[in-house]
Amino acid sequence: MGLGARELMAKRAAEEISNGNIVNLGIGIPTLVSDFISSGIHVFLHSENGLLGIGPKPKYGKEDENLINAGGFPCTAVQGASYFDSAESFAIIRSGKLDITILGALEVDEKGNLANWIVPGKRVPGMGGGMDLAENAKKVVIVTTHTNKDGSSKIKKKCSLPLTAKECVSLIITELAVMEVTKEGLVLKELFEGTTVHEVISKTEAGLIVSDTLRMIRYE
Amino acid sequence: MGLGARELMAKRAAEEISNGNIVNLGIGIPTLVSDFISSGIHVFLHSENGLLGIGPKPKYGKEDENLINAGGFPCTAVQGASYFDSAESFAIIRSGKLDITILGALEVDEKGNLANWIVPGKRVPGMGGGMDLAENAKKVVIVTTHTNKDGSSKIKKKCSLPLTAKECVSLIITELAVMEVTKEGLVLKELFEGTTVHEVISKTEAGLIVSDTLRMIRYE
Amino acid sequence: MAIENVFGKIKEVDEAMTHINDHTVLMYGGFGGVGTSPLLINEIVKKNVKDLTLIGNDSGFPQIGIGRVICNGQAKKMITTHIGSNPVAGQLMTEGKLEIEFSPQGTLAERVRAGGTGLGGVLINVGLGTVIEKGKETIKVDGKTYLLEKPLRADVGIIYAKAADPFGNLIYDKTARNFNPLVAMASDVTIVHAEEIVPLGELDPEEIITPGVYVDIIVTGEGGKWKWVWEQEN
Amino acid sequence: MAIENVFGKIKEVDEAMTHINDHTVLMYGGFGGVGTSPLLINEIVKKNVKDLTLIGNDSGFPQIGIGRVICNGQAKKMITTHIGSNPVAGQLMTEGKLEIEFSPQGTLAERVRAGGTGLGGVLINVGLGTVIEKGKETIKVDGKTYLLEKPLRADVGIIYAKAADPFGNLIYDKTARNFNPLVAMASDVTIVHAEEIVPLGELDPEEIITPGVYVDIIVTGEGGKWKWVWEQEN
Repeated sequence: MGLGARELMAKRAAEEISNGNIVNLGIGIPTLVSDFISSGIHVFLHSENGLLGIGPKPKYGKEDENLINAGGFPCTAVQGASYFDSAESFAIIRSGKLDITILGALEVDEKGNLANWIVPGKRVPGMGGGMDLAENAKKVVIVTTHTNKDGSSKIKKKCSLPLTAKECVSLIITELAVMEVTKEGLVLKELFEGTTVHEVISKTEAGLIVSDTLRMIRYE
Repeated sequence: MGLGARELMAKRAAEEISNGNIVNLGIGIPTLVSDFISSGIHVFLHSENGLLGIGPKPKYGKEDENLINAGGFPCTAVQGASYFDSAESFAIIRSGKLDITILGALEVDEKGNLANWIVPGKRVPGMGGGMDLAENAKKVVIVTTHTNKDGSSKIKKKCSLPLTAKECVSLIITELAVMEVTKEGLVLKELFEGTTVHEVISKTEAGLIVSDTLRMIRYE
Repeated sequence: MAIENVFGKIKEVDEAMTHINDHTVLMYGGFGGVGTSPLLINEIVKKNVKDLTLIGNDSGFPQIGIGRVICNGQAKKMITTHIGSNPVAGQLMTEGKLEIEFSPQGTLAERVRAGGTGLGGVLINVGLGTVIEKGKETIKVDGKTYLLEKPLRADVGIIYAKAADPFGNLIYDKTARNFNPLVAMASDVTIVHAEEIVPLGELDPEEIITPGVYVDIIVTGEGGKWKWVWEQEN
Repeated sequence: MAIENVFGKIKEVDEAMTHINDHTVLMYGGFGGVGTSPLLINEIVKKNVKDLTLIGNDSGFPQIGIGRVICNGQAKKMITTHIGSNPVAGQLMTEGKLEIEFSPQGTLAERVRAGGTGLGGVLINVGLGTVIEKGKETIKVDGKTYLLEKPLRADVGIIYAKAADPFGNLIYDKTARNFNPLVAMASDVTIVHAEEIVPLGELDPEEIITPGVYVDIIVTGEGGKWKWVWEQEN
């Protein structure tokens, strides 16, 4: 059985993670990334609520109500994990010790601006730790569907929703493509199997520079 | 055998300490205060280097090189003591949780200004934690000899040495008298046995208001 | 071993609750309800005090954590980072019945720490170029721009701890620590609900997270326990 | 149980010392030498690097702690709170050979913490109306005046810990903790001298003071131990 679009995006995002990395995964598709991190590397997953070293989901009936990930679900802690308060938790992010964060988006634009916390008048949940992560993680990877349900592009020339952080995104992974934010603009670097450059461009509001080394992503 | 002048001052200073108080004692005469704290009350002594709950001096040969008071000498920790880092140690002071600090002085004046950290060109050790303590302890008690070796008064109209903190002192205890800093000025409240109002006034540069309730301190 | 209440901090819940009244500015530990005291939340709902200003990480869930107080209509204002898990909070905000001030999570943590450690403010880059800038002073330090974030303090803080000794030294349990040690420092009256009260000297001085100097009242007891969302799903 | 060096952080002292060179800005843990690594101080003296900028609580004693580095003429500048226990430091200052910037102790701690936690600065009331104001911006917040104190960071930080695991999680010993956890956060390269290296998972996650994320290099070993002043007096 092949992977669904969400899993394909998560699997591709996981390739951004290297040995020894400190990683924070947002809720939604980013949470799936942990299933695809190579078992050959040592990675510490950071949870905003005060844990460095999230482990696998506990077995049914073995949940600990005081050991919960930032998404609100029971987790475990790996060997070498540590607990700390919320100030220390965000100190790790703000001081640049977080190598990579993988987040969702409402909109992301050519300059790497990110909007993912509010739709004024409609959906006002608050930013939680999102602004801290977007502003101060060393590398911000966005995993998002390429378009909204109405077909409009989430990859914009300029974000129209209130920003989470300015010029913070490095890489955008959608179900169609992988795009890198560069000084020259958004570079289309990889296509998922089954799509074409033409389709990606037609579904993208932002300008796209097609990379000389454009490659097709094939997962068996 | 009667107490010496240093011990008398320390004993009087100890009377300022109440049950449940968090107390920081400076080096010199203030250190002696701990010997005179009533055994009937529970007091936590704070040490700048990261200990709340200094205990008695350890027995000879039982010293622990990693358990040291802020003066650099081995100490012990009482039941209920805690260790913390230097930021947390000074947070306790700055947040107003330190009920009382007892410090020495080079000069103190009518307004409660304190100078006790530097004699420019002569003695420049640095302020250590003195400025934090003087500025932010709830009550600052000064224990000092009334005069310098040359007979000049340490209780000044206006401090001439660089200040440690402005208008911070509540009470001054010397080998002659106890003086309170009030909005009206320095109030002479108590005399140690063997001295007179006249002697205190003659040895004090600052103006003194003699309290209506002036009392003589008598320790058997 | 009997607990000696030598500092007078161990009290009945009723006595602790006299500090929480209409208009109290209340800070609470907890993250999605984890690390929020069920006992104290239950008492606050029972006492039904009104016009509270709440300061804490999030609005919990409708039946979990501070969410119970919000759903009971007891808050007029919140300073928080996220209300997405409690639709009632969003509804009250939309209806103009609950004023919400959003602060990024790390910024909220530092603001509470600043209040608790006697700082006049902290300079933070999070929120630059966003609506979070609004109404805030920007300050340049060595060529970099920051927002001046002001300290937060509360009249009363409610804390959930794994164990307390009679002086109020506290240890926490795993991710139930979160905002609790910060709230403990930043409240004029800090009320701790400890799962267990242990004799003085039983907590390892190296392990103590909150020194007792920050704790005013210690209570213990069952009551108010909620069912977690993940329990309901199972 | 064998220690697996899975993160590559456990190194020989010689390799660690390649990071400390002429002109290095060096931060050190310790208070009167307690909590300063004898091993790393000894290596710095042996390597005899020059023109160091030193940031730490105090100047130690002539034969104890950072004092050994100062007495060996290796420092051009210090940011510290107290040099009274090391007459050589005062003498070098008077002779113009050592520049000293004094910072109140709590302020120094917060400046190092600010550097380590990515704050642009902190507002502190300590030093108002004193010479400490000199050259500093004053900022009013809600009617109260504070000094803007800038963050401090270093090229290299040297830490003394009771135990480290291979990820660099650290615990400390009693009052030897002091500035160490702050220095660990605020240094580009953090070198830990651990009394003991233990397997991953052996340190209780609740007890860890410095998460390994802040640690780059872990060394262990004897050497350089000094005699304390109180030992000399006995």
